[in-house]
Amino acid sequence: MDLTRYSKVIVQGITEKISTQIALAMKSFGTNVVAGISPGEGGKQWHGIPVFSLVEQAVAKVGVIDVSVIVMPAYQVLDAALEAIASGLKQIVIITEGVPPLDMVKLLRKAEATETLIVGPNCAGIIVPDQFLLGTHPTRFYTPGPIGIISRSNTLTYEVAWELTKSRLGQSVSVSLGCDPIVGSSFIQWLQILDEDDDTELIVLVGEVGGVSEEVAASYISETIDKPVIAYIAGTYAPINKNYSYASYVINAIVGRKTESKIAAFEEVNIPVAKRPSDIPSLVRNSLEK
Amino acid sequence: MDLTRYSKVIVQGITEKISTQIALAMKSFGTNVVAGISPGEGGKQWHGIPVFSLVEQAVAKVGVIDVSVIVMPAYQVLDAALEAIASGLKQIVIITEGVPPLDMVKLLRKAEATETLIVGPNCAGIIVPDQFLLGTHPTRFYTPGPIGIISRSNTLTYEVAWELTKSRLGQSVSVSLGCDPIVGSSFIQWLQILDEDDDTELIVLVGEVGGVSEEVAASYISETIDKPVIAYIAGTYAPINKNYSYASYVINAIVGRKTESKIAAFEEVNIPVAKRPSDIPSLVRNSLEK
Amino acid sequence: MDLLEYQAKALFSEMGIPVLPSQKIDYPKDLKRLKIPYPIVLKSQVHTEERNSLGGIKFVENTIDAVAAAQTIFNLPIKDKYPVVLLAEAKYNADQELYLAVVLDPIVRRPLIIASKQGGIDTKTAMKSMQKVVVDQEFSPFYARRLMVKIGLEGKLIESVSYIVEKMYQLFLEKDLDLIEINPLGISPKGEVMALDGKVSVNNYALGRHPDLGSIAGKNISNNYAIKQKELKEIDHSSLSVMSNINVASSETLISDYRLKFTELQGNIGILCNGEGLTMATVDMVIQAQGKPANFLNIKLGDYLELKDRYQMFAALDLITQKENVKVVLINVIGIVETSDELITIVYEYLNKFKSIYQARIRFVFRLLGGKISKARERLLGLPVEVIENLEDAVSKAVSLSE
Amino acid sequence: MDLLEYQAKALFSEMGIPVLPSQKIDYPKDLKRLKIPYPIVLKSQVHTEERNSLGGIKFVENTIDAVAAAQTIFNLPIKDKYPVVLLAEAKYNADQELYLAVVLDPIVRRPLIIASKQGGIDTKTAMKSMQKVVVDQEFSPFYARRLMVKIGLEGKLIESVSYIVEKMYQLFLEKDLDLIEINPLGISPKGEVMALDGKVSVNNYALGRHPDLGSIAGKNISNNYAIKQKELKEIDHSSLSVMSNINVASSETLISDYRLKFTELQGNIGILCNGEGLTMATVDMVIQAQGKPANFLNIKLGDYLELKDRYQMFAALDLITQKENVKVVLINVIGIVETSDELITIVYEYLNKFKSIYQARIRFVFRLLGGKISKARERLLGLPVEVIENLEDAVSKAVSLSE
Repeated sequence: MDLTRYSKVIVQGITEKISTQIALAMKSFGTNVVAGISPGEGGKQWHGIPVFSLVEQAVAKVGVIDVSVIVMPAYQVLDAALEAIASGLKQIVIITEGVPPLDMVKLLRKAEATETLIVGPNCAGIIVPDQFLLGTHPTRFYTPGPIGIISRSNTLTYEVAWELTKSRLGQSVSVSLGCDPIVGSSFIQWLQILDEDDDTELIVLVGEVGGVSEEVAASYISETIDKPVIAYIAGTYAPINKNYSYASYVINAIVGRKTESKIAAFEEVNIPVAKRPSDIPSLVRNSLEK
Repeated sequence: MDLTRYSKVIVQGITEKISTQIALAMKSFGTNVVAGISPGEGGKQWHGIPVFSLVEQAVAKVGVIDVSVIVMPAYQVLDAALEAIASGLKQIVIITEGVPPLDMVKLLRKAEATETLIVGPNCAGIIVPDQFLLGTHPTRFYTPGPIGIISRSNTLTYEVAWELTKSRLGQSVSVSLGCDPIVGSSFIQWLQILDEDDDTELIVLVGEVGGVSEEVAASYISETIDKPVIAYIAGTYAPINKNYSYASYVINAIVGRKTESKIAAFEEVNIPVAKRPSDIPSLVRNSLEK
Repeated sequence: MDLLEYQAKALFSEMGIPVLPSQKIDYPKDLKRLKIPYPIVLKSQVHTEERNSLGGIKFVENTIDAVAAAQTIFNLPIKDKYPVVLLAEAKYNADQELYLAVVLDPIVRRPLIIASKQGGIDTKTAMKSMQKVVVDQEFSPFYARRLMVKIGLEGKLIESVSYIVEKMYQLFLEKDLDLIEINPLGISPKGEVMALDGKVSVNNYALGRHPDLGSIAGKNISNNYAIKQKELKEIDHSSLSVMSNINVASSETLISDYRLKFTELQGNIGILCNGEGLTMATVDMVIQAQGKPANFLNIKLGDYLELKDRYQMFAALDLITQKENVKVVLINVIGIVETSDELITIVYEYLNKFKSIYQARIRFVFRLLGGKISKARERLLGLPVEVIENLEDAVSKAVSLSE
Repeated sequence: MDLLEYQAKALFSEMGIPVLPSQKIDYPKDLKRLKIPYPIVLKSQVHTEERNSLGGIKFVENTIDAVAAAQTIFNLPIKDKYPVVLLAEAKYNADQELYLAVVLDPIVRRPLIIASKQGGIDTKTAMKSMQKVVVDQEFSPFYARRLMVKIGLEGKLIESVSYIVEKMYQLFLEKDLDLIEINPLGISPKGEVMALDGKVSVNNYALGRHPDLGSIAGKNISNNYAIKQKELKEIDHSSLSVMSNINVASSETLISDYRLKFTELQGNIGILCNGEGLTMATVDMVIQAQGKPANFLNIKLGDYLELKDRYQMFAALDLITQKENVKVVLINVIGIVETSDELITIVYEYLNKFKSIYQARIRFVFRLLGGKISKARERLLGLPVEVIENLEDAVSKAVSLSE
């Protein structure tokens, strides 16, 4: 992960009410928010943050920018992200919910070609406790420590973080990848990032039964991840209709994915699976003591 | 130039009458034509050339392919070229005339991203005398030797080659870049290629007054090309209306290009300029003797 | 949002995908003004797979038979749904039937084009011999040709069926679809192709930029979710009457939203959470503690997402509490700080206003983490609600109250 | 192929670019059924820059003045062209006028979006303060915003004018344009934008995939190249009569092709070559040898390009030889092997059939390189033509014959 508390961060869409709240929360947590972007409002100061009309103007003023946090209306997210990429940014966190999936496909083709990391959309983003926040994690649930969290949920991530924090198991990084069907970076990308992260000793992976990428992650972990991993999959008892749309029925039929086998997939490769959030701290301690 | 007589060549669109003529002429000159592509005709033999429905099938059969020569209907050229690129080809010669310019823009974005060399459209292609032919140069005008020819014309290139051949000045390579406004590779790219080509001692650059890239080439030559260059610009006496369309008026106005200054541009950087094709051999000899 | 066959075919036709001459039948008597020559096929316009096996498709040779068949189909519920419209279509003499579809793969995060030579009524058979091509980069027709070669087409069919896939992909992109399917694509003895049946699912997120599809969506919802809407109206009258404040347009989103997230079960604990993962986790925990969920509902509440519609929250509480079997409602909300005051107020108003109705029957457990819990306790004092911060405790409490 | 203002505006309107209410006027009396309130502006629909300074635009306040003004404009040639249609348009109160365009740059091989704050009637002034942005990768609206910031727009105008550029770009792509220009884009005191005048040039190569534009093109050609067509018809009657065999559709391409490549001059040597570069080189050499070209024409003939239309070659020879001043015709053809027999036959037939007309007046020099020169010599023996292989010799011969 190419991010530190000194990484330069911009917020695209800063002058909307929600975006401003997010930017200020990030800043007050210590994140180095160097600029906000809002076309037509360039030149202003917004709660102490300089505003530019274009990303390239911000780059011209403050130099290379490391991350953009995008909080734009859903149909403007693709353009905002492409603008950030065209201005040389290599890491983008999209908070906005409701980005059309085919906009994400376009964005991901470009992101892959330019080696840009996309987190989200519809995500709480990245938090490194006591260091910086890129997104909307409520900071009070976190405390620094050696546990990395990777999750497809937002609020459930907070629950897991809070269980760890209550048990005095601090976190190195917590990343919420986004709750939408098509998200920018996958479990696998982040398993790799946290496997290489010096501050992370153990990874907690929080999945959902409705999701589709967890079992892919299970085999990946067994093959390439050296650090211990604990999995927690919500919805294993809940009677959830996994194929609620015809489109997902077709997809599952053609690619032969079985959502039922998720927990088995982890257990097969000896990854401990928590039954509930409050199980996680003891599983973590067991793994760390080994 | 990453091409030899052993380079594997396919012809896309092989079963059309014109394409077949071109393929057979190439083959009889010694070009290693390994396959033809024609959807729906895969599995046939066409005048001794195996035909495949897809480029990837040809690759599966004969291994990495070096060049595709595309002779498809104009509106199918973009797709054919993208198919070739997706199958790993790095060099494409487009013979077809009438490819819509915005198709070329799309293709060139992809070609640049994948480092694919595109020659054409509407070009006679590449000939290395006595070695191989990728396109439609009439082979009888050529003979092997140390002179490279780069041209935006087709028939005028033959005239120049014939003048050289008559004067016992053989050619290392002759490339016709294409007569359409938007072509895949530029004078500059080919100046660079021929500057690095061991068999080329001197480069003849054949331009037209109506063209726009010749003066860009002049300054490039003076800055980076080590080998001697002779220029010939057709149309300097002819009363040609250079800005016949409003679009080119606007373009010239906005980018400040002066087509009149072409010969001056070459003379300024001490590149000899031929007044007529028959001048070229003596200018070449002068330059080579220096 | 799924389109009905006749709506899908209208899009096909606009795009240049060949479809048979057809006519929309709103009433059996419309068949008397039929412009297509007999024999024709009458098809129930419902969203289900088993339309044919359940009798929703009939071939008829003349007007008398057609009117009778139409009456039968209009009165035939298919998986609980009555058709509002039938489609009358010319017959087609297909030599061969293919399956074609474009769909988005959430793992590879690219569209797939898929095809099978075993097209026809039975999708499952088609699935067995299905081939796929990932549209890795921007679409170009060669992707379609690759697929055609994979399923073993030959000769001119490679290009003619590729052309249909190309047009399908174009629709997929232009209209932001989740799925476009032609099954079967009929191929005549002469090699002509014809889309005989089709499915189109529109992505809900993108509906806002396709007003044409939005209006179709509105129509389908009012037709097909009629039962659901009826249910909601009953709630209106019996309890909060909030739904009547919501105009048609917004109630649609509301309902289609609930349709995805609201699940009804047989137990006695209603569960309302913010966030899908949290909802599933909470339901898991209730079941693990031997509790029986009556339903569960995920409602979006976050620190930065405005609680913009109080009515929506009221409606959500209504949905959870409506059924006779609900004894306990567990509200589990986490991570809202800025908006917790507002949520507390809503819960306060909801419980207060309807104390008389619910006090006897339903107890509430309100789990609030990261909000102002002491303020909640203070404000909700005297109402039938327990405010608890710890999730395990809240679940235990809800389960014990339900016993 | 250039569209007229009213045609361009119809495209703008389809795309959602705001244009004023307007009405096409075919005859002055149409103004009596005008649906737009006065005052209006009447504009001559011709393809030229100086329409305003030459009197092609008039403001009128009532019907009587409007009819009179329309009669004047219909009878006013602008650079030799009479309008076939006028456009009547509402007046607009613009506070500020911008220049906007999208055009393809052949050097960087990418579209450029360009803008100037000095929009208005005088394009040259606009050009001076022009800014450009290269659309390097696939277009996204940020390219337009960059341009707006470059020309110094501020506030809400950045997004509202960007939106217009976005729509212009979309048209540029969808319709395969060479150019789309709005000049001026009027901005009202309230900040509303309006396309007050516009130009659209369609790429000729792409016309075949835009049948809608193709039909507009046909109309414009028949209107605007009326003079050219008349000339061609005269040739028909006086000599070959080949043009009458060509239907309207193909004569358009032919004419628009000639319009690009056929140039008439004051000399006495007609020049016909295959290839543009070769044509220019040949003309240069004739001039260098003190010869005086009467005209020059580039016709496509190659080894692999079929000589598919003999009529086209006949028409080309006709164009070259038609004028009284032509004394010598120099045909310079190179690199055709497969098709040289056919060319020789055409030249043979042409010269033979019309020997009686031309023998006295015109001598031919036929330079053929790479074809069957001895066969040509043999076949054309006795006709008024010299067959020569060497270009220098052919040029010398042509010049000496012309003296």
